[in-house]
Parts: sequence; C-alpha cells; structure tokens
Amino acid sequence: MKSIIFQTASKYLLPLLLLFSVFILLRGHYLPGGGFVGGLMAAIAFILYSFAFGLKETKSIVKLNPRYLMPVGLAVSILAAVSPWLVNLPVMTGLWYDEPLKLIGMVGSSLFFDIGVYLVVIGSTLTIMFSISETI
Amino acid sequence: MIFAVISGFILAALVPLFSSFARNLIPKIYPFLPLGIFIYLGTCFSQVTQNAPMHWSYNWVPSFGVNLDFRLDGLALLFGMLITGIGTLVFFYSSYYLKEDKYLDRFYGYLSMFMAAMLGLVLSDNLISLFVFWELTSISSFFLIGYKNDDPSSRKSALMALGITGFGGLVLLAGLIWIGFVGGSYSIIELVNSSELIKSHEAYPWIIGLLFIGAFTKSAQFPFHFWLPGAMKAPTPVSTYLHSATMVKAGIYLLARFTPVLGGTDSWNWTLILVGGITMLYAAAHSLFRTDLKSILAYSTISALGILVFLLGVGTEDALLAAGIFILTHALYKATLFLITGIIDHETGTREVTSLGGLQKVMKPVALAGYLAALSSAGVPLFLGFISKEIMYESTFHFSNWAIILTASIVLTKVFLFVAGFWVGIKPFTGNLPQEHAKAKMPSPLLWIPPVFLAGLCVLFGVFPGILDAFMQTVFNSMSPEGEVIHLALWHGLNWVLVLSLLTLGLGFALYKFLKPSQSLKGKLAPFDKFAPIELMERIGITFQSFAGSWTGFFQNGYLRNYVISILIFLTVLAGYRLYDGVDIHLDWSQISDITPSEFLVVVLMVTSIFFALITKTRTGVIVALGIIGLANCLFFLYYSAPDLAMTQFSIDTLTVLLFMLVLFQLPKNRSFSTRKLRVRDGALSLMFGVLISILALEVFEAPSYTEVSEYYAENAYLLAKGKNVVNVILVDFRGIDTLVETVVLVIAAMGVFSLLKLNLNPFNKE
Amino acid sequence: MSLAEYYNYVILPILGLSIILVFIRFLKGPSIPDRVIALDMLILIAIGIIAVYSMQNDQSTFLDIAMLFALIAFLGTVAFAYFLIQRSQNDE
Amino acid sequence: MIKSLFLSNILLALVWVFATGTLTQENFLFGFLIAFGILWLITINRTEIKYFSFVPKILWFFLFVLSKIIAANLQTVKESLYKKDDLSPAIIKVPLAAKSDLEITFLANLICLTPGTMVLDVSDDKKAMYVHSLHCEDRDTFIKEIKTEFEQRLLDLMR
Amino acid sequence: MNNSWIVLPILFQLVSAVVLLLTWGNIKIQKIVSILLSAIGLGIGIWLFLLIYNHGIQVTQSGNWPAPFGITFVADTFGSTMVLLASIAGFSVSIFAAGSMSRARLRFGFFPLLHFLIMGLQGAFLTGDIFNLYVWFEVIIISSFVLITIGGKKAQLEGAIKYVALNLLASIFFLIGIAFLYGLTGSLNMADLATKVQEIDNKGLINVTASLFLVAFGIKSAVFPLYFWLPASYHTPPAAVGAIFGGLLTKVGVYAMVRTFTLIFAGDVFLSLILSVMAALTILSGALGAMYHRHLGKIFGYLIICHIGFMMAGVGMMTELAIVGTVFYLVHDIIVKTNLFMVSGLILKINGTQDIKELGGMYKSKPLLSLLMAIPLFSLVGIPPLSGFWAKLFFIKGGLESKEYFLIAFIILGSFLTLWVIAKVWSEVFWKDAVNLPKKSKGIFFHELSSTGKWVLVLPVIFLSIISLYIGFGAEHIVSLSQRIASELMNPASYIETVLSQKTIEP
Amino acid sequence: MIMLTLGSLFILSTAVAMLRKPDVYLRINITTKTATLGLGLILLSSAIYFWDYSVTTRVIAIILFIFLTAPIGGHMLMRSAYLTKTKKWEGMKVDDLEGQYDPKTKKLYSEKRNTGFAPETTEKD
Amino acid sequence: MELLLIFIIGLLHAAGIYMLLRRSMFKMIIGLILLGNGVNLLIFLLGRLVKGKPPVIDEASKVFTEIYADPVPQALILTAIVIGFGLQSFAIILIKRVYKVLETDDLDDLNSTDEEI
Ligand code: NA
Ligand code: NA
Repeated sequence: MKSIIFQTASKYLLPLLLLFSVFILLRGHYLPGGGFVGGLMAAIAFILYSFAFGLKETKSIVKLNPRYLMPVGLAVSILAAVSPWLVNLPVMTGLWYDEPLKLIGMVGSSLFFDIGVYLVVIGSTLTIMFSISETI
Repeated sequence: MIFAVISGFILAALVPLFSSFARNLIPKIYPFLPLGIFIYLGTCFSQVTQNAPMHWSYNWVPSFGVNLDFRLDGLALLFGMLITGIGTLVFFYSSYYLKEDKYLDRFYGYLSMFMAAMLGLVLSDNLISLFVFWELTSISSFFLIGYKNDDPSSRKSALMALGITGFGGLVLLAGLIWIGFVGGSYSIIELVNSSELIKSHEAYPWIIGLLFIGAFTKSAQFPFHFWLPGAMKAPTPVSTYLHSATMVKAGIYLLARFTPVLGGTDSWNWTLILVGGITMLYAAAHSLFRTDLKSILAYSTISALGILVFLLGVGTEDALLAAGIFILTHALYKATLFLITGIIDHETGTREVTSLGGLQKVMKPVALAGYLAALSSAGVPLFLGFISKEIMYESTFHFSNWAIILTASIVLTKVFLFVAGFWVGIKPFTGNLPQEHAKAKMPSPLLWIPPVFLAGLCVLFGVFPGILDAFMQTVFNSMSPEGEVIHLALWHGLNWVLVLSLLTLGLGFALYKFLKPSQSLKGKLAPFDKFAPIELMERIGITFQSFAGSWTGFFQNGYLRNYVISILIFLTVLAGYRLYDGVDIHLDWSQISDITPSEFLVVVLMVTSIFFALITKTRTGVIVALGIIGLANCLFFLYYSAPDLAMTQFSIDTLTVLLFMLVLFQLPKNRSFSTRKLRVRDGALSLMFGVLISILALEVFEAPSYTEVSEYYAENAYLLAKGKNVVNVILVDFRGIDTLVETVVLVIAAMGVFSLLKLNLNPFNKE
Repeated sequence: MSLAEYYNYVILPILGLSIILVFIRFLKGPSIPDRVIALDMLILIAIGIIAVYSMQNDQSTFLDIAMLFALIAFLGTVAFAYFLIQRSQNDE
Repeated sequence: MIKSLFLSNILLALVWVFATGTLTQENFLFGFLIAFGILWLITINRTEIKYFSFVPKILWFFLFVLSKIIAANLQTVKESLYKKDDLSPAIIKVPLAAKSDLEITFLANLICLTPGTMVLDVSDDKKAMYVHSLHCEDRDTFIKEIKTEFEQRLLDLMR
Repeated sequence: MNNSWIVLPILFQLVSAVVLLLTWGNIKIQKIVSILLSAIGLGIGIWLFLLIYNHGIQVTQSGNWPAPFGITFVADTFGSTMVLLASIAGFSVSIFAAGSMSRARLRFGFFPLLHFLIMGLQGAFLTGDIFNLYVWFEVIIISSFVLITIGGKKAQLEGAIKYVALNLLASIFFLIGIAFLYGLTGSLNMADLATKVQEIDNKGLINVTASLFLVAFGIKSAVFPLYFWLPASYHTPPAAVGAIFGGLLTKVGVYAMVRTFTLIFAGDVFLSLILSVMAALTILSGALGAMYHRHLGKIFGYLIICHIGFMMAGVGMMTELAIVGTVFYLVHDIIVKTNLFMVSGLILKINGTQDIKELGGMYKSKPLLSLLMAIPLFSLVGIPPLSGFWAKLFFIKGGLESKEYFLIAFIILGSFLTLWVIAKVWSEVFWKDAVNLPKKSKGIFFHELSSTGKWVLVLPVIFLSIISLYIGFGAEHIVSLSQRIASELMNPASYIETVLSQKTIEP
Repeated sequence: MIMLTLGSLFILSTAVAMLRKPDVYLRINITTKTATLGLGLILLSSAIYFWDYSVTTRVIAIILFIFLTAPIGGHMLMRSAYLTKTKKWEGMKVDDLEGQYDPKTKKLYSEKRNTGFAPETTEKD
Repeated sequence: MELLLIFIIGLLHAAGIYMLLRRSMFKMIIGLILLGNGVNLLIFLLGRLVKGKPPVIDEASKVFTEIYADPVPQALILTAIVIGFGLQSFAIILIKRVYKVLETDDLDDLNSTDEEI
C-alpha cells in the first residue's frame, strides 16, 4: 500500500496511538480502559504502520519479536499474581504501595498485572497479524 | 495353597526373562511345577477326604468384597488333581512333542499361566476371584489356540474361541455380581446358606440364565459348541489339556459348584437337561461324520460335556455322583485318546482316520493305551467308564415320568460315543498298515508313557472302584452337602441298568462294524451346514459387522452440518421438553423498560444487518454487515452502561475485520451450495433453537435476581481493591485469574496462527 | 423543551435518520466500497451519538469511547481498501 | 536531529497532558517520560522531520482551514438537495510543488477536508496528485485554486 | 484447610510454558527442559495428592476475597487425583514427544503447548468457579486446536475443522448455561451455586440449564449423539498429541459432568435417565465404530467413545457405587488411553503404517515390545485382574442397585466388543505375518534410532504400563480412593462448607 | 446547542447526500468532510456542556484524530475503488487518472502514458 | 426494550446456527461469531439492564452513591470477548490454511477423515 499520504499519516499516528494506549492502560483502574484495550490499541498502531510501510520496517521498529513479548508479558502477570505467596497470601491478592502516586494513583500488584496483560495482548495480536502478513 | 496358584503365574511371567539366556531349560524345568503341585494336593488328600476343606484367604479388594479365598474341598481337589496330574503329563509330553518349536518358551509360559488360572478357578470360593481366573483361562486359551500364529485359521479359531468364551464370561460376571447382590455375599460357601433366599428372589431366572450362558459357552454346549472343534487348531497337548480335560470342564465345575446354591428348581433342572441332552446327542451324532481324529475327539468331548450338563440337570444324588465320576472318567480316557492322536499325528503326519490302520505293529504301547481308553470310553465292564455309565443310567432310569426319554437319549449318546471312541482308540492300530506309514517309528517314552499311564488308571479305577469311595464322597458332598454315603462297586446286581449297559455295548459294536468313517459320510452333512450354529453365528457376525458399518457410517457421515443438526436437535428437544414440562411461563412487565427511539434504531440496524449477512452473496458484504452488528452491539453496551465492553468490542471487531480482510481474498469465489429446500429446513431448525433461547432468556430474566456478589464488588472495589472502575477491578483483582488465563488463550491462539501459517508438512504442496 | 427532551426528540432523531439513510446506502451497495464507506460513516455517526449520550447522562467517561472509535475506526476502512486492492491483484 | 526528536517528545507530552486532562508539572513530566519511551521505541534512523514553529502562522492557517471546512459542509448541505445533473465530477491531475512526504500529506489532508475535493492518489514520483472533485468546470482554474490557496500557504508555513 | 499453594500445579505448568516459550526454537533445550519440568510437575502433582489425601479438602481464595466473591480454588480428593493423573500423562507424553515428534513440530511450540494444555486441565480440575471452569476449558480447547493442527497436514486440517467447529459450539452452550445460572442465582462460585440452586423455586429453569450443561459437557466428552468431532479428528495428529488427547481431553468433560451433576444439579432424576440412555448408545456407537475401522488411531478413537459410555453409565446411575465405578474407570482410562496412543505411535514408528491390514509380524520381530504393548491393550479390555476390569464390577452392581438393567447389558456388550476388537488387533498386528508393503510414512523409523532414542520412546510406555498394572493388581488402593471420592461427591456438604467458610487471611 | 443542532444537521445532510450521489467516488468525497465537521461540532458542544478542562482537551484530541484519520480512510478507499475499477458515474467528464496506473505493478505515473499498455521498460519481478 | 433485546439474542443464535449449517467454511465461522455475539448479549441481559450508569465510582466518592449497572456480567463478557477473539482468529486462519492445502471452501469436500476406514 504505497500511498505516500497514508504512510506519512501512519508515521505520525503511530506515536499518538501508542501514547493513547498507555493512557488507556494506566487509567483502567479508575475509568474505562485497562490492559486489554490498551494492548489492542498499541497492537493496532503497529498494524497500521505495517500496512503503510510493510512488515520489515515495522518489525525493526518493534525491536522485540512479538513472539517473545508474549512470554515476557505473561511473566510479568504471573509475577504480579504470585507475589502474594511471599507474604503467605493467596495468589492474586492485591499488594499495595501505601502511598498513592500522583497521576497513576495507587500502585499495586494489580497494576503490574495489567501491564503484563497489556504486553501479552500486544505480543499475541502482533504475532497473529505479522504471521498473516508474512505469508500473504 | 496360594503358592500353588501364584507359582504358575510367576513362572509364566518369568518366561520373557528366561528366554534370553535359559531358553532351552524351560521345557526341562517347567514340568516339575504341576508335578510339585500335584504332590502337594496329594498331601492334602487325607484332610480333604475327611470332609475338612482347607482354607487360605487374602483380602484383595475388600472394598468390593473381592478376596482371594481359596478353599480346597472335594470338588476342588478332584479338579485340582486333574489339572495338575494331567498337567504334569502334558508338560512332559510337550517337551518332546514340540521339541523343534522355536517359541517353546512362550508355550510353556502360556501353559503355566493357564494351569495357574485353572487352579485358581477351582480353588476360589469368592465369586469375583473365581471370575478373574475364569477369564484368565479364556485368555490363555486364546494364546494357546493361536499359538501357531502365522496360520490364519489358527488365528480365526483363537478369535472365535475367545469371542464365545469372552462373551459368556462377561455375561457370567453380571450373573455372579447379581448373585452376590441378591445373596449378600460373594463367598460361595456363605451363599449356600442363602440359597432359598436367592431361589425365591424375582431375579432368580435372570441369575441362572446368565450363569448358564457363562457355563455353556465355556463348556461348549449347544449352540455355543462350535468354538471347540475350531480350538483343535491348538497343538495337541493343548487340546488334551484345555479342550478336553480341564478348561472346558470349568463350566461344568461352575454348575456343580452352584448346584447347592441355585440348583434344585425346575427351571434349573430342565434347562440343563434340555441343553445338555441336545448337546450330547447332537455332538455324539456329529462325531460320526468326522474323519479327522481330533475332530472326532472334539465332538465326542462336546457330547461328554453335554452328558455332564445333562446329569447336573437331572440333579438327583445318583446323577450328581455320576457326574462326579464321569468327570474323572472322561478326563482319563479322553486325555489318553488325545495324546495318542498327538503321537499318531507326530509319527505319521496325518490325523485322517480313513488313511490310518495297523499302527499297533510299530507302536505297541501306544496301541495298548488306545485300546484301553476306547474300552473305557465305551463303558466296557472292568473299566472306569463302565461304572460311571452304570450310575448314569441308574439316575435317569429313576427320573420321574421322563425316565424313558431321558434314558433312551443317553443310551443313544453312549452308543455313538462308543463308535467314536473306537474310531480313535482302536481303528488306527488295527487292520493293515498302509504303505505310506510304514516308516512310522516308536516315539520317545516322553510321548508314550503319559497315555499309557492314564489308560492304566482307567483300568485300575475300573477294577477297584472302591479306591475312589472316599474321594468321590467328598466330591459328591461338595455338590450335595447333605448327601448320602456312597459306595462304588463293579457289580450292582442284575437289573435293567445292566441290561441297558449291555445293550449299549452291543449296539455300539454293531454300529462300529457297520459304519466306517469316510469322506462321503462327512459330505452328507454339508447340506445342513447352513443351519449349523457356526454358520448362523458367522452370519450373525457378518451381519453385525455390516451393521457396525452402517451405524457408524450413518452417524459419522462426514458432513459437519449433520453433526450440528444432530447436536442441535438433541439439545432443542431435550431443553424444549424440559421447558415444556417444568417451567410455568409467566411474564412480568414491570421489569421491562421502555423503548426509546434511538434504541429501537439500533435494534433495527442490528436485525437488518443480521438478515443482510444471512442472504448476501458476497463475503465482503457479510464482513461489513458483521462490522455493523458489532457497532450496534457496542451501542447496546454503551446505552446500558458498559463502556469498557464497548471499547473492547469495538477494538476486537476492528481487528477481526482486519483479519478477515487479510485472509478473505485468498479464498475461492463464493458459491451457493444449498438448495432452497435445504435452506428452509435449516432455517426452521435454527429458528427453533433461537426461539428456545429467547424463551429461556425471557424466563430467566423474569426470575428474581440476586445481587449479593455484585454489591460486594461495588462496595469494596475502592475501599479494598483501590480502584474505581469496578469492571476493571474485577478483571485485575476479584477475578484476576480469569484474566490471566484468557491472556494465555490469546497467547496460544497466536502460537497456533503462527504454526498454522508457517509450518506445513504436506508432502506435495505448491507453496 | 428541556435539554433532555431536546436530545431525545431533536438531536437523536436527526442522527437516527442519518443512520437509517446511511444504512440504506449500505444495503443498496452496490459496490463494496459503498458498503465500506457506509460502515465508516455509521461509525462516525455513532461517535456523535456517543457524544450526545454522554451529555444526556452526564457521563464524560463515554467520550473516551468516542476517542477510541475515532482512533481506530479508519483502520477498518484501510483494511477494506487493502483487501480490495489485493483481491484485484489476485484475480489478475 | 536530537532537537527535533526533543520537540516531538515535548509535543507528545503535551498530547498526553491534553488526553489525560490534568495539567500539572508531574503529569507533564510523566507524559514526557512515556513519550520518550515511545519515541525510543519507534525511532529508527531515517531522514529527519522538520518542525514548524511559527505559532501565529499556524493559528492563521488554522482559521483559514476551518473556514474552508465550514464552506465545504455548507456546500454539502446544498449538494444534498441538488439533483444529480448539477454535478460535474472529475479527476484532475494537479502537479505538485510540495516535495516532502509530510508536506504532501498535509496538503492532501487539507484538500480532503475542503469543499468538493478528495485526493485519489499521488504519483510514485511525487510530481503530481490526482484529485477527485465534485464540481469542476474548468481544469486550469481548479488546479490554480489548489496550488495557490492550499499548497502555497502550506508551504509557506512549513518551510 | 486454607492453603494458598494448591494452585501450584497450575501455575507451575504456566511458568513451564513461559520458560519454554522463551527458549522457542531451540529444540534440544526444549526437550530437556520440558521433560525436567514435567518431572517436577509430576512431583507437585504427587505432593498435592498426598496433601489432600492426608489433610482433606484444601481451599484457596484467589485475591484473598472470601467466597463467593473471588475465584475459589478447591483441591478435593477428586480434583487432586485428576491433577495427579494429568501430571502423570503429561510427564509420559513429554518424554514420548521428545522421542517421536518431528523437529519441525517441536520448533513450532509443541512443548509450550503441551504445558499450556496440562495447565488448562489442572485448572479445570482445581477450580471452584463455574466461569473460571469455562475459561480453563477454553485454554484446553485452544491448545488442543493448535496441537491438532500442528504440522498442518491435509488430514489434520480436515479433522480440525470439525473439531474446532463442534468444540466451539460446545463452548457456546456452556456459556449460555453459565449465563442462565448467573441470571438465576447471581453467583458463579460452584459451592455457592449448589446452595443457591436449592433455594430457587423455579426448578424447571434449573433443569433446562442443566440440559445445556449436559450438552456442552456431552460434546466435550464425546457422548452419543454429540461425539462426531472425535472420530473425525483424533487419529489425525501425531501420536504424542493423540496420547494427551485420548488420555485427558474427553475426560475433562466427564470430570466436569460429574462435578456439576453431583454438586450443582444434584438429584435431577430425569437427567440421569437421559444420561443413561445416552451412555448406552455411546457404548454401542463407540464399539461399533471400533469394529468397523481398520486404522489403529480410529479404532482407539472409537474405543474412547465406547469407554466414555461406561463412565457416563456410572454418572447416569448416579448412585455412590456407580460413581465409584466412574472414578475408577476414569483413573484407569486416563493411563491406558494415553499409553495406547503412544503404543499406536510406536507401531507407526516401527512399521510406517497404522492400518491393521498392512501391519503384522510384530510378535515375531519384537516379542518383548509386543508383550509390553499387550499390557495396555489387555488392560483396556479389562481382562481381570488388569485395570479395566474393576470398574465394571461397580457399574454392574450399581446398575443392579438402580435397576438399570439395560445399562448392564450395554456395558457387557461394550466390554465384549472391546475384547473382540482388541483381540482382532492383536491377531492382525502382532500375530499375523508381516505384510511387506511400501512404507507410507516418512521420517525416521524405529530401527534407525539410536538406542537412547529407542528408550525414550519405550520408557513412557513402560512407565504407564507399570501404573496400569498397579491399578489392576493394587485395585484396592484405587477402589478405596474412588470410594472416598464418590462419597465426597455424593455428599457435597463438606465441600460446600469448606469453600464458603474460608474467609480472608490476615497477612 | 446550536452547534449540536448544526452538527447533527450536517451529518444528516451527508447521509442524504450519500444516498443520492450517483457513484461511489462522489459518496466517499462527500462523507469525509461533512461528517468530520458535523462530528466536530457535536463534540465541541459536549465540551461546552461539560465545561471541564479535562473533557475539553479530550474533545480536542478526538477532533484532531478525526481530522487526521477520516480523510486518510476516505482517500485509501477511493484509491482502492479506483484501482479495482469500480464503476464511475457516466457524468464524470474528466478523468486524468485513466490509464495512469501500471496494470501490473500498480505504479502511478505522473506523465501521461499510452493508455492500456504497459511501457516496455517495466521490469518484471 | 428487554423484549427486543431478547428477540435479538434469539435472532443472533438462530442466525449463527443457520450459518453453521451452511456448506461454506467461511459461513461456519461467521456463524460462530454471531453465536458468540448472541451469548455475550445474553449474559449482558441476564445481568439486568441499567441505563447510563456505568459501574465506575465517582471521582469524588469512595462508594457508589446511586444505582449502577452490574459489573460482573461486563467482566465476564469482556473475558468471553477476548477469548472469542483468540479462538476466532485461529479459526479464520484455519480456514485459510484449509483452503491453501485442500483448495476448497466447501465443507462437503472435507469428509475423508470420517469416511476412510
Ligand atoms: Na475438547
Ligand atoms: Na475432548
């Protein structure tokens, strides 16, 4: 899809969408959003870019192979989930930092959990999309 | 006692170990196993004959009442000694008979296993353990019949034998459990006490029916008899051991064993008389149409088994006694005949009676054994056969109104068997020695001693039946606990029985002189073959096989839509029926809110898009319609306060569209496949399902709702879980595990897509 | 006329009517781009509806949905465009 | 290069502040950090982007565009009442003076948002742009209009 | 009673999968790591089993929210037994796969998928939440989708289409059922549901919901007339995949059915009757299919159906005795079917075909291996005292107890036909002389393998055979275990009480 | 309020136009701009309604997004429509694009080409 | 309104099944997607409908001050949607592969694994 217009627009849309996806991710605990939608947004951003510039270039942007992003994200989620074991609590128990951080609000294990989800969603969606694009 | 049983299994299990380094030792060592056990049983003899059965018990699966309860009483001892005694001879016999065989080690393994199973069977007092050993005899028989496994007919016979006995076994299992269920115990000895309870129970006919099927299949009763002639594919020692002396008698053993528990009713007696009677006559007559020695023996064995069943059916004390003695008698002479058949086969290479004769010139001791066994079989005085025959006639002769018919049939059977016995035991040895067999030699003593020994026993017991008194008494008491004192004698006085006995001999001899075994005789039976049970059974088998094919083909027809239809109909009918049956449809309008125009609009949008998706011809049209449906869905979510859902749904719809777009253009042109009629049918079906779901949704919606859980979430989302978007709090905290797992689903899906697209192991692919 | 009524009886019907008109275009087609642009248009109108709805319910949160719609809606359109071109290449 | 990246970073941070709706130092810093991360993530060595910095010019231009857009809409309202016959659609080739991708894109976007015109495609050598127009009586006036009203202004602004 | 570590089997498998995903592409490492991790997983399974066996039901409330608000994980005897069995099967299959799977398939993530699948199973066995159960089911089906298609061979794809379509349909029914349950009770915790369902007046609606669950789980467990996906697909993937499918996948449907019908929908008589009829026809269909086919994989596939019928018969009778039978059979069947599919893989590896008409001569060429293979084969038949035998005692007695004589008849018929089929297989594959045909399958044959390679293939078969023998000869242990499970299932009060009484833990 | 009404009316007019325009190019042409303004107005009115700093910034962001994306979507779609030779209305008088695409590579030339034929210089790939 | 929603749910289910009964693989997947949508709406409906009150606690307060929509079904649907996405992407790619290998979209051409003995 070698449309100059589209390509140029995508170039600028990419950071915008990524920014927005982080925004969606972080505010999920307080307002609609969260790791899923955030991750989907981020994935969509990259997909858009790949539409415009092709796969090779997109891959070089993503840097980390999305196939490895999945286990990394999972690992983050798992760590967040099992961290309560250390203090002898059931899995998934929310562990909270006592003081709320400005802007993000309370920081706790569930935030990291959501970040893990975010990464997994990006990883898996991109894996799916990239594999398709590669085989077309 | 347990060691007696277990040792066989152990030796069998050791075969694969030994065979690597001590292959040749096996035939030399293993025969001492039955011998040892025989001697052990011999030491128990005096205790058992004093009516003090020996016990040994181990709780195996006590939770179901399954114990290894071994109980050595008279009946068990009789069988045990037959098993080990004849076993010893067969083990020795085989070590020479099958000397050349490559897989002799396996053979001894099976044989040991069989012997152990058989011992376990007759020693078990527990119904379930009895069954365990019962099945083990069937399976070892399967391996033994199929021993010459490169021969297709061997394999077929093994399968058939296993099929019949396996089927009977399973039926028997049901019967045994039923007995235990009704009688409250799995111990036979305890069941004797609840005999009346069981007999008066409504399930009694079923129970004995099941038991009979088990016994009849195993003991080759009409119409299940046909596997036995087939089983003659097994090496002759096996036929001797399993298919004449021991295993086939397991059914008889079972009936005898259960006589004190279940016997004595009309249904019990008459079924056995009828089946036994038919079997003995049918098989005895059949034996005369055979020319293969083993075939003749097979049919005469079936006939003998029929006699035994018949006698157990007659069920009087005389009859039971006769059965007890005949078990021994038959085992002795029939084993002898089988063994000499084996020798003849081994030395001359044929078992065709028409081509045999004059062999006494080259193998005198074998001939002697043959003569003695034939005479015992015929029931000539001074042979054990005579004594058993006498008591047999005695029992039928005094059996109520039916005495004449019963007696006549048993006499007739005996006449036929006379001839069969002579054909096998005498005919091959007398007359002229045909040229082609002139080179036949005297076999090794390992071969001829066993039959001679057995034949000797026939005479010994025939002349001095008193030796057996004590033994037979305990055997008899096992079947009839309150039975009288017995005394076996050669001379019973001059009476009708003696007359009949002599008549039998006379008729038999006349028939022997008159009737010569011949191929043409065999051929005369051919027209009736299609009515023979084996034919019927095979036809049933074929029909069943083709039924299997059509059933399977009908359901597993390869068309996904038919599968969906069958699932759907099942669900709709089931749920619909339950809905109709148990739910009072009611409507409460109070819960239902008004429709605003914008909502209505979304509804219209959605409904129209759905229909559009259904009817449109282009795939892209469908996808766009799907997009609109998704959008409408989002609007619903939005209207009804689910912003998170709306966002997620929209993102995912977009991605799905993307996915479709990336894939679709590679699909072939869209074609319309189905006819109008089919579409109408499918439409009706799906409508049915849709209506069902709608009604259910409505009903559930109308049901009172509980909000405990969601209230808890709402209350604690911020206070405890420190989040204000409750949905997200549920996702990452309250039900975080769900979320973790669903990300795993995504990961796996991604892996799947990746491997689907990148990995292609098809041999000839254009890509 | 209260604000709520105004939304309900003026604005939403207008938007609703637009939806119906666009939807008719979708149904009529005739070409795939027609349908796609109709879908695109529908999403845009939906964004409008969301905005109105957020005012109606005094929930500014809904605007975030609108934001998301605005950001990714055109991706679908792009995908369709991509598809059309690819398919035409495939056919040749 | 570093400078323009920094600028983009600031710009994105501002977008962040806009989007989150909280203008505080912390939030800006946070937005800056996130934007930094994102830029790090997506930057690969490529020819650098030029940034415009003349705020008043931007504002003026913005107003101009807005007026055009409004005009476009009013026209559409009119259009929707017109009959078919009054249309004279055409696809016109407009030669391009704009060179960079960004310029072309902005131009295209402008053209798309303004009355009756829509960019169909840009030639691969970036020398011409094919524009679909609702009304085009005369090719030359049309081209001229585009070149002066849009391209010129835009290029002034951006260069 | 409260033990936050009981989710360890699940999470350990998840971590294993993640570790394997990170080593994606390096087959050698993956093989070793997977076997190692499966072994540890087996250890964890044993640990959990012993824990429950000695200390009774253990519960953890994920997120430290009291039931029914969070997701509860419950390890009762049934659950922990199933976890142990799944770990055993997983361990064996990971070894077998290391020896038998083609490199290409391994490179495309077979091992992580295997661990994901086992994780899904462990989750399904341990969860106490109906929606969470759904989610685990999805993990199971998606990993099975991937596993069944891995390699993308023609037959695999054809089978997969049906497998995917019908399993997704089942998921949809399951979800509808959950929707109704939630609509009626407002709860998802199974223990809580059990109490709330009792309080619902409109029993009719509960019954209809139960029918939905019946169909959903019926499809998963391949019951008549819902089993069609199984014969269409089970023989298509490589043996290692078939082993884990044959051993565990349908069983998780049985597990779910037993769990829900003893806990949530207890006492639904009509449903029991329907189940009994379905069970009978399942037995028949499975047995007939097995008779009809010649391909080992298909035969075993149909036998799975047949024996699912046995287990369903137990569920249909719904007496404690019959449930003992079902549980015992479940234990036996998981081990034996896993083993059988490995055996069929081994046969393929040796002979290059799975068509019994083209097979033969195994007994002559590989006598010891044949005897080894005889163990699972005849265990499956239930030649007493091998493992398949004991459960039948309970089925028959249970049938007598509940007077469902026709079920007994079908069980006997099913057992008989199984015997017949296996005897036929034995006769054709092992006894018959080798048929010399051009080898169809490509790849490395058994005789070309190094001796380590051979042992890697044979060891798991030996391992499972030993377990089979133990189940048969040490039947008392399994029977008493099954009895304990059945009694826990039929008297769910303590389960419910344990779950609902566990409040949050103070840190 | 007025903005809201105006906005929705703009959208309505687009919808009408969409229905009435004779070919797909015209329809695409129309939608991208009218809708954006209509939508912009509606969104602005909601910004005014809430009169809140955060909402306003968000609304501006949305409008910017739409202004950025909608034309591109339209452009892409129109381009694909043209490339797939979707039927043009017979009223279209001038079409400079006709024949300018290389039928094989889809390369677009700025100079006038001989319609219908691929230039000899086209490399095969 | 609920009645209409129920109607739509029924319609989605019916349409889904109808599509599943077609011979085209493509339609099969569309059917499954429609069914998935139907189920999601069903869960949504059975959590009872509340208009315009998302389960998001006000910025100012710590608990809900007014009526709110049941968040549980929303969370469930969210999970179901994401899972559904995973499954349907796999399914879509599957039909693509099937077509690549077998060159058909017709389910009736995919019988060999059932029919071979
Ligand atoms: Na499954
Ligand atoms: Na399954």
